[in-house]
This record gives sequence, C-alpha cells and structure tokens, in this order.
Amino acid sequence: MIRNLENLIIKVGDVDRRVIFVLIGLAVLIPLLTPVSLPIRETPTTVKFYEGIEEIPKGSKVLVSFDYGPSTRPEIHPMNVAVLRHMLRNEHKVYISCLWPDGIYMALDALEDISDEFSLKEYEDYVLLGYRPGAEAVIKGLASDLRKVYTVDANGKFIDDIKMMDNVKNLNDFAYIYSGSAGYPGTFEWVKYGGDPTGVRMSSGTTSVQVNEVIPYVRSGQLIGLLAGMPGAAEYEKLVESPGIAIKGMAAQSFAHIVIVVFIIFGNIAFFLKQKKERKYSK
Amino acid sequence: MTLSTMIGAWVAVFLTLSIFSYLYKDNPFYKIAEHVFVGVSAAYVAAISFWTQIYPNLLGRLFPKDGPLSFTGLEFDFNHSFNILYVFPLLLGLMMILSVFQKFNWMARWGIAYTVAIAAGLKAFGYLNSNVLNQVSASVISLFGENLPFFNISGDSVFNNIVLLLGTISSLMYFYFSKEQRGNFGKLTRVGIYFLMISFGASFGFAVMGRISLLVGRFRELIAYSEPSYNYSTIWLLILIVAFLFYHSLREKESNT
Amino acid sequence: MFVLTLSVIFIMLYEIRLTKFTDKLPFLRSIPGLRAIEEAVGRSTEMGKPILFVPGIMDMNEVETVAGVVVLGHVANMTAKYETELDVPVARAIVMQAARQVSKEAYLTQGRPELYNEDMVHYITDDQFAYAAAVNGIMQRDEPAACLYMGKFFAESLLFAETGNSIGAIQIAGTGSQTQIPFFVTACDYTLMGEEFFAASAYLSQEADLIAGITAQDLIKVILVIVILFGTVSRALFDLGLVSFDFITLIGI
Amino acid sequence: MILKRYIPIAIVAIFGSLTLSAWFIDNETIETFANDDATQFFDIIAAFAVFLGALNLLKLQFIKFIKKQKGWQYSAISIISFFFAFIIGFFIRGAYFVEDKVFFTEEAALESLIIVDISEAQQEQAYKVQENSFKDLSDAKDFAIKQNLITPVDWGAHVQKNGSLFQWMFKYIFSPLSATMFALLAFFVASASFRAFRARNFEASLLLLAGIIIMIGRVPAGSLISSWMVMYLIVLVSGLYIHYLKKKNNVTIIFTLAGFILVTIAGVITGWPIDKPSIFYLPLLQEWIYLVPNAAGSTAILMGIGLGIVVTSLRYIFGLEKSYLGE
Repeated sequence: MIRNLENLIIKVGDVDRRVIFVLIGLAVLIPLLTPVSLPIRETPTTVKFYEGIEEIPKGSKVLVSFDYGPSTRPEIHPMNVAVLRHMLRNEHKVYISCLWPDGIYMALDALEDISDEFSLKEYEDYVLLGYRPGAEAVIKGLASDLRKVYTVDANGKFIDDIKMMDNVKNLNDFAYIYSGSAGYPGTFEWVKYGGDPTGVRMSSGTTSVQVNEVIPYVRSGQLIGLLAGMPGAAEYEKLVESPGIAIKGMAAQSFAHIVIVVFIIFGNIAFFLKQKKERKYSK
Repeated sequence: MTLSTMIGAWVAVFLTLSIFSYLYKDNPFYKIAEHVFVGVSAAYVAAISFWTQIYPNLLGRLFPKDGPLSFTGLEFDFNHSFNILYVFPLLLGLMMILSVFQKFNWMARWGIAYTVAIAAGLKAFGYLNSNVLNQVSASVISLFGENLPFFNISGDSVFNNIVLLLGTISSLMYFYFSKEQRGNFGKLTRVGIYFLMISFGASFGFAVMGRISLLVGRFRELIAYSEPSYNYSTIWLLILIVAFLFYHSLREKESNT
Repeated sequence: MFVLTLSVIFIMLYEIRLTKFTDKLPFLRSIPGLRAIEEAVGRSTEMGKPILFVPGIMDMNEVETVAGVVVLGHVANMTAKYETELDVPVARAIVMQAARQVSKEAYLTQGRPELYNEDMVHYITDDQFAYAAAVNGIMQRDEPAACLYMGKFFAESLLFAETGNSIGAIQIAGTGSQTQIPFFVTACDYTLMGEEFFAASAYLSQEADLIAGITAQDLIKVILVIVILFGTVSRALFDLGLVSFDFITLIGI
Repeated sequence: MILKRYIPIAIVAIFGSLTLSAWFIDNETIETFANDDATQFFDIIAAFAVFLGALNLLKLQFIKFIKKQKGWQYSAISIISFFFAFIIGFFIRGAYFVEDKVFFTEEAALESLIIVDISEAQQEQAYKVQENSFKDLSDAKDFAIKQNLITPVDWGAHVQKNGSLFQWMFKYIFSPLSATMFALLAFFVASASFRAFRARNFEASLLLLAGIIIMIGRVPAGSLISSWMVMYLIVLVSGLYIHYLKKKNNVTIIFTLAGFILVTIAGVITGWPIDKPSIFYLPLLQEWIYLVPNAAGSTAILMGIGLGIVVTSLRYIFGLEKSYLGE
C-alpha cells in the first residue's frame, strides 16, 4: 500500500511538463471565469508609495512616464491607470512621456480608460509629450532642457504653443516623477539621470521581476516606495479605492502560485523517495 | 463593431492560440505564427526607426526649415536647427548599409568602433557611480544609531544591518578571482553563496509572480474575444486548432507504424 | 569622482605593468563554466550536431554584448579547430557585423578559412520576442548539442533555457543582467554570473594584459571591503560619540 | 589598411575618452556631445543598421524559398508578412481623418462625406457634400478633396497615431504575438521551478525556501495563512529531519509532540493572532527576506557587475581588447 503510494509519487515527480502546463493554465483560467475575492493586505512599500503621492501639494505638475509595451501591459497598465486616477483626483497637472516606442499606445489606452470619469481635456488636464528614442539621453535631456528633447508633442503641436508648458523648463519644474517601467529604459535610468541629479522626488511601478533589482534604491530612499508587480497594483488600487483589473486578477494569481508550490513540494518528496530507493538498490 | 476590428480580433486570437500551441510541441501553427512574427517585426522595427529616428533627428537636423541645405528642395521641419555634425552618423550609417557587400565588409567596423566607444565611455562612469560608489556608501551600516531596535522585521535594525553587512561582504568575496576558495576564505565565500542563493530564490519567486500576471492578462483578452460580439472567435479557433493538431498527431502515429 | 576614476585607471595600469615585469601569469581560480565551453564544443563534434551561440538581444552599445562577442571569438576558434558547425542568430545588425568580423578572424587564425561561411552569423529581427520565437524554432528544428548564451538578456532568457533543456542540450550562460541570472542558474548547466562573465574573455585568452585587468578588479574589491568595514566602525564610534567625524561623509561618497 | 584598421581603433580611443572625460571637464561643447549627440548618433547608426539586418533576413529567407529547402513554405510567410508591414509602414499609411472620425482609405473617407440625396423635388439623384450638392459623383469627390475636408495623417505621425493601418497591425498582430510569447513564460517558469527546485544540498534548499516564501507571501492567499500554521509545519518538518538523522521512532515522536504542545500553549496564551510572531507570518517574512538577505546578495552582484563593466570599458578605451573589430 505504502509502496504503491511511493511509486505513484515518484511517477508524479517525473511527470511530463505538459501536464504542468495544463494545470497552470487551468489554475489561472478557472478563477478568471468564476471570480473569487480575496482580502488584500498592503505591503509597506506600497503604502509608502501612496503616502508619497499624497504628500505632493495640490495642483502640482507631475511627470508620468509610460515605459512599457504590450508584452508587460498586464502588470504595469493597472498601476499607471491607478496612478493617473490618483494624480487627477488630487488635481495635479499630468505630463506624459514615453521611453518605449509602444508606450504611446499604452498611454492613449490609459487616458481613454479614465477620460469619462474625469471629463479629461487635453492641454488643460494633461499633455501627451509622446515617445522619444534615446533612453537615458532623453532623461538627461529632460533634466537639462525639456525643449531640446521635445520640440513637438505627440500630436505634432509645437511645445511653445502649448499653454500648459509655459513654466516648464526641465525636470526641476515638476513636483514628482513617476515611471511605470518594465525594464530598460525605465526605473534605473530615471533614478540615475532624472531623480538623483535634480533631486526631484520620484517613484516607480515595476514588474515583479525588476523588484529585486530596484529594491536597493527604495532602501536608500532614492525611490519613495514602490509598486511591485500586479499584486502591488492591486494593493494600490485598494488604497486609492478604485478597484480595477489588478484586484480582479489576484485570485487567479494566488491560485496559480499555490499550484506551483504544491508541485514543487510533490517534486521534492518524489526526489527524496527516489534517492532512497536508488540507495537501496545500490547497496 | 467595424469590420477591421472584427478581422483584427480573429487574427489576434488565431496568432495567440498558435503561439500557445507550442506548449504542446513544435507544430505548423507555431511555425506560421513565428514566421509572421519575424517578418512583421523586422519591417515594424525598420518603419519605427526610420520615422522616429532618421526622419526627424537626422533629416530634421541636416535639412531644417530655411537651413543652408534648403536649396535642395528638401525641408523637414522639426524645430531643430542645422547641425553639420550630423553628417558623421549619416556617413557611418550609409557605410553600415554598404557593408552588406562582401567587398565593403570592413566598412561596418567604423560603426562598430563608434558604438563600442560611446558605450564604454558613457557606461564606465555611470556604473562606477551608481553600482559601485552608491552601493558602498549604502553598505556602511549603523550599529548604534539613535533608537535603533535590535530586531525589527520590516525596517532598520541592528540585527538586519549586521546580516546585510555580512551578506554583502561575503558575496562580494565570492567574486574574488585571485585566490582558490579554500580554507577560511572558502568558508567566507560559502556564506556568500548562501546569500546569493537566497537572492536568486527570491528573484525566482518574483519572476513566477510576474509571469503569472502576464498570463492572467493574456487569458482575460482571450475571454473577452470569446464573447458573442466577436462571434465567439476564441472558441471557434480553439476547436479548429485542437482538431487539426489531433488529426496531425494521428497521422504522424500512422506514418510511424 | 575624477580622482576616483583616475585611481581605477591607475590601479589597472599598475597591474598591467606588474604582470609585464613578472614572466608568470598571476594565479586565477578556476571557473567551471569556462572549462565547460570546450567540453561542450567537443561533445557537439562527437554528436555531429551544431553549436548555438546567442550573443544577447541588445546592441553593441551594451558592454555585455561586446563581452559576449569577444567570447564568441574564442568559441569560433574552438569550432574551427574541431570542425563543428556554428550557428549565431543575432538580434541587431551591428552585432551581426561585429560577430562576423570576430568569427572570420578566428577561422583565419586556425587556418580554416574555407570552413567559414558568412551566413553562420545571421540577423533575425530587432524585436525581443520575435527573436525569441525564432531562436526557439531553430533549437527545436536543428537540435544543437550545445547552447551558449553570452550577453545581455531580458525576459527571453528562460524561453531559451527551457527550450534548450527540453532538447537535451548542454547549456552554458554568461550574463551581467542581474534579473536574469537566477533563471540561468536554475535552468542551465553552467552560469557565469555577473563579474565572472566579464572576466571570461581574459580567462579564455590567457593574455597578460587582460588578466591584469582581473587582478586590478580584485584589488579594487579588497579596497572597497576595507572602506565598508572602516566606514562602519567609524560610524559606530561616531554614533557612540567617541569621535567627532564620520569617515564616509568625510570622504564624500 | 588605414581605413580598415587604424581608423576604427582611433575612433574607439577618441570617442571613448571624449565621452568619459565629459563627466569631469567643464566644457559645454563636450558635455552636450556626450549627453545628447553621442547617443543620438548611435541611434541613427542603429536605425540604418536595421535596414542592413532586414536585407540579411530577406536574403536568407529568399534563398530558402528558391532552393526549396526544408520549411520553404514558412519562409514565404516571412517574406509576405515582411512586405505587408513594410508597405503599410512606408507606402500606404491608412488613417484619413474626417473631423475626428478615421478611415483606412481615402475612398471610404470620401464616401462618409457624401450623402446620396434622392429628394422628390429634384426628381433625380444628387450627391451632397455639406451644403453643396452635385449631379456627378466625381464632382462631389473633387469638391471634398479641394476643400481639404479629408486630412490624411502626416507621414511619421502615422506610426504613433490611432487609426492608421500601421497601428492596426501593431494592435492585432504585433502586440498579441509579443504578449503571448511573454505569457508562455508563465508555463516555463512553472516547469523550470518544478524541475530545478529540488533540495539537493543546502544551497539549493535556500533557493527553494526563499522562492516559495516569496511566492506565497506576496499574494493575498499568503496573508490567510496564520503564523501558527507555519510553526506547526516547521515542527513537523524538523521532526522528520530528526527522524532522518537519529532513525529512532521514540525520539522523533517525543520531539514532535513536545513541539506541538509548546506551540499550542503559546497560541492559547496569546490568543492565536494571525500575524504574530511576525517572523513566522509569511507576508512579513517575505518582506524581511527581500529587504535583508536578498538585498545583501543583490548589492554584491550589483557591485561586481559594476566593477566588471568599469574595468572592461576601460580596457576597450585603452585598446587592450579589440577582437570585436576582427583584430
């Protein structure tokens, strides 16, 4: 009986990876089709991020950068939408830049999502500066002279003709910088060439994968808090009280994690049993 | 819903499912999606780099409005002023393209040399500053700071600081190359490896989290496209692909026996 | 900062001088991943299968890519010697040209120019995932016996490493992309982590100049550790009120 | 020889030291060059290189197609999709705007402007554009064009603007493909962790534990697991470990029971708070792991990479390593 069980577990340990694929797929799919809600607990970095934005005086100018593309959209998009909501609710003027070529599409989508809610008006509530190639060079340029990098905005309108841009010379004229970043160029470059040299307060929302890389900056205070991946987005959505896509995805997320962990544990038990068995035979 | 949206949705679903079919195994659907992807993206990148780079930043600077070269009839107004220096990248760029001919192969070297040069020059300082110096000063810890508790799970504490210091130094010593990792030094680097491993494990955990989020996003879109307004595109295409793959694998089995 | 950069340069030049005057090369600990490269080439030769070399997905403006291309030169030397097929798909045309220069030179030095074929290094596309899809396809269809990933990588790292694993290839990775090291460590046979990867070209070339660079790095590392320890002690003394200055704020970093 | 060898080496030395020195020298010309033009130059060269790459790709695919090598049908697909995207990138932009409505073709935009008017008073059919009516369809079209009622999107802006064919391709071909390739990773990361997360030795166990704690601790499900459950689990696992070490059943049983009783007593006294003691509460524990031991490891790697890059870059600038030029 026990031996049979052991053999079975060993078999599970050697399972074809396609079986794992199917189970992971189901673990994500099922909670999406039948929504379950789970309590969300804010982590300190998210709370710090939220407080950082609350501390900006009302009506300030803020720079929001869309540094991601469609491939990482599920992680970053909910954050950026929530950040825009938070900023607009606090009556800040939003300036949008993109370091990724596809970022412009993401920004357009995000603005469309919230445009009815705030009855947004371009050139009154926000300016869409658009995409400029050059990665860190763009940030360096913004830090020294915005008009060098952006002569026209995304619609091809000359910056000098935009009233909202009147008192904006460089990064120092912003009260806050936020970058929703999925890699290079992104958080790193903003810290190195944007936040550090100008001293403007900044923070970032990153993919889960990057968290590890940017955490030293959060510790040193170069970033004020951090939004970490979709769970971070969900926590933030809860804090700004606008439940969105991220919160809805959390059940699927949790469920899939549990399935993976269960697999790992099974795999390890199988591994030990197998070792034990092999030792027996080799004696 | 417009026709273009409808066609778009069906194309998107087909391509999505074709890529997912790779999880089963390499198959004609994946190959189609892969080759479409390669072809489209090569042209996509070409168009993007021409229209956002060469057109405004090169032509815009060499042929600005009322610039010295406007007698040629070429004018590209991007509010840039004329800059003769930009002949240099034009030259290197053209040489790069010419290097497609075997005879002019060497021409690429100039561009390569320039690229490596600015990479080295710009990166060396940036990394020295943010990766080395800032990290060194962040690694200097406080042991007797005011009101520093001995242990605090989320925040600064004496215990955490000591762990940080020990971890940083021992892991750094793992990368010391001029000495074999034996004896006491070996013990130190061993500890360093432990810290590196925890760090890798944590990274991996985060990666799992991120990748699952992306899958959630992907599935949400497929679910959206399976609605009646899109004529149930996901469901139909899924049935089609699965049926074909099933048939295909049966055929393969037959031909094997 | 200026002083600091100068001192780094000075340490490097000093080490080079030092190695020039002593005939013996300085001792370097072994890095298993590097020895494995030659084994991998050998195994591919035995099996009559190609070797796949991926120099990352970034352009030559990343130091990692350049380091990867330099390693490619050494690998091409080996494949020329063993007459093994080499396949290098690249994601940037400038990298393609550099990789061609390097491998052509390698085949020439080995006296096998007839084995060199320009198309062994070929461009696919600049886009990250299109490139990944195509490289996965190449792996599935050509079944290389060894896959080497040396350069700057992003999310596609695990797509490569898992596919390589499923076709049973020996996999050796080297990268300075911190986020991707864990995936390579878990899915590949050998991984050159961060600094090890930058040291690789010196190890493989065994040239005095390059090895001196590594000993210079080591010297700097020791200095850094001393600075950290000294800084901590002085901070502690400062906090206790025993001294009136703080070393780190004093030297201004 | 000069063109092929010495100039490239000189370029590396000159531009390398120029950009490096820009950080220290207070000269505006050098500074603007390093901050702005240097990378701008590179981006332009890289943009030219993309076309070189495309030529290479097409060449190989055409060879495959013409020689009917294995998989030539797929090469045809590549070639066709390349030209499809190339044409809508450079020759047909789509996106004809009529006020804020957008059409793919000029024809469709025109048709939207023209109203066919068959009012009885006029007896015969007329075409109306705004307030003007025309007998002939082509007159109506000419009028609409002359009045600039249709504005095609500017060249260059068409890659950034909603409504163009290029944008359609981006939305329905390019982005689902890249997002799905990325999402494949969810499956691969699962199978890789299943295979690689085996407690072979102490190091591997650390990797595994850190991974699992982060995975569970960071999602909402993790905050539902009480620290007491984790403690019971630890007692159980260490019981198993003691059994493995001593191989004596009674020692194991006594140890495990004692552990359970201790935990239970502690729980009863404190009233089972879900997140105390915090070191066993997964959301807090994961926070500690990633802020302390993980940060230590990351810092070291960061410094190592930094040093590696600095020294390697200097090697290139000083010309100690020039094999990438085919030397």
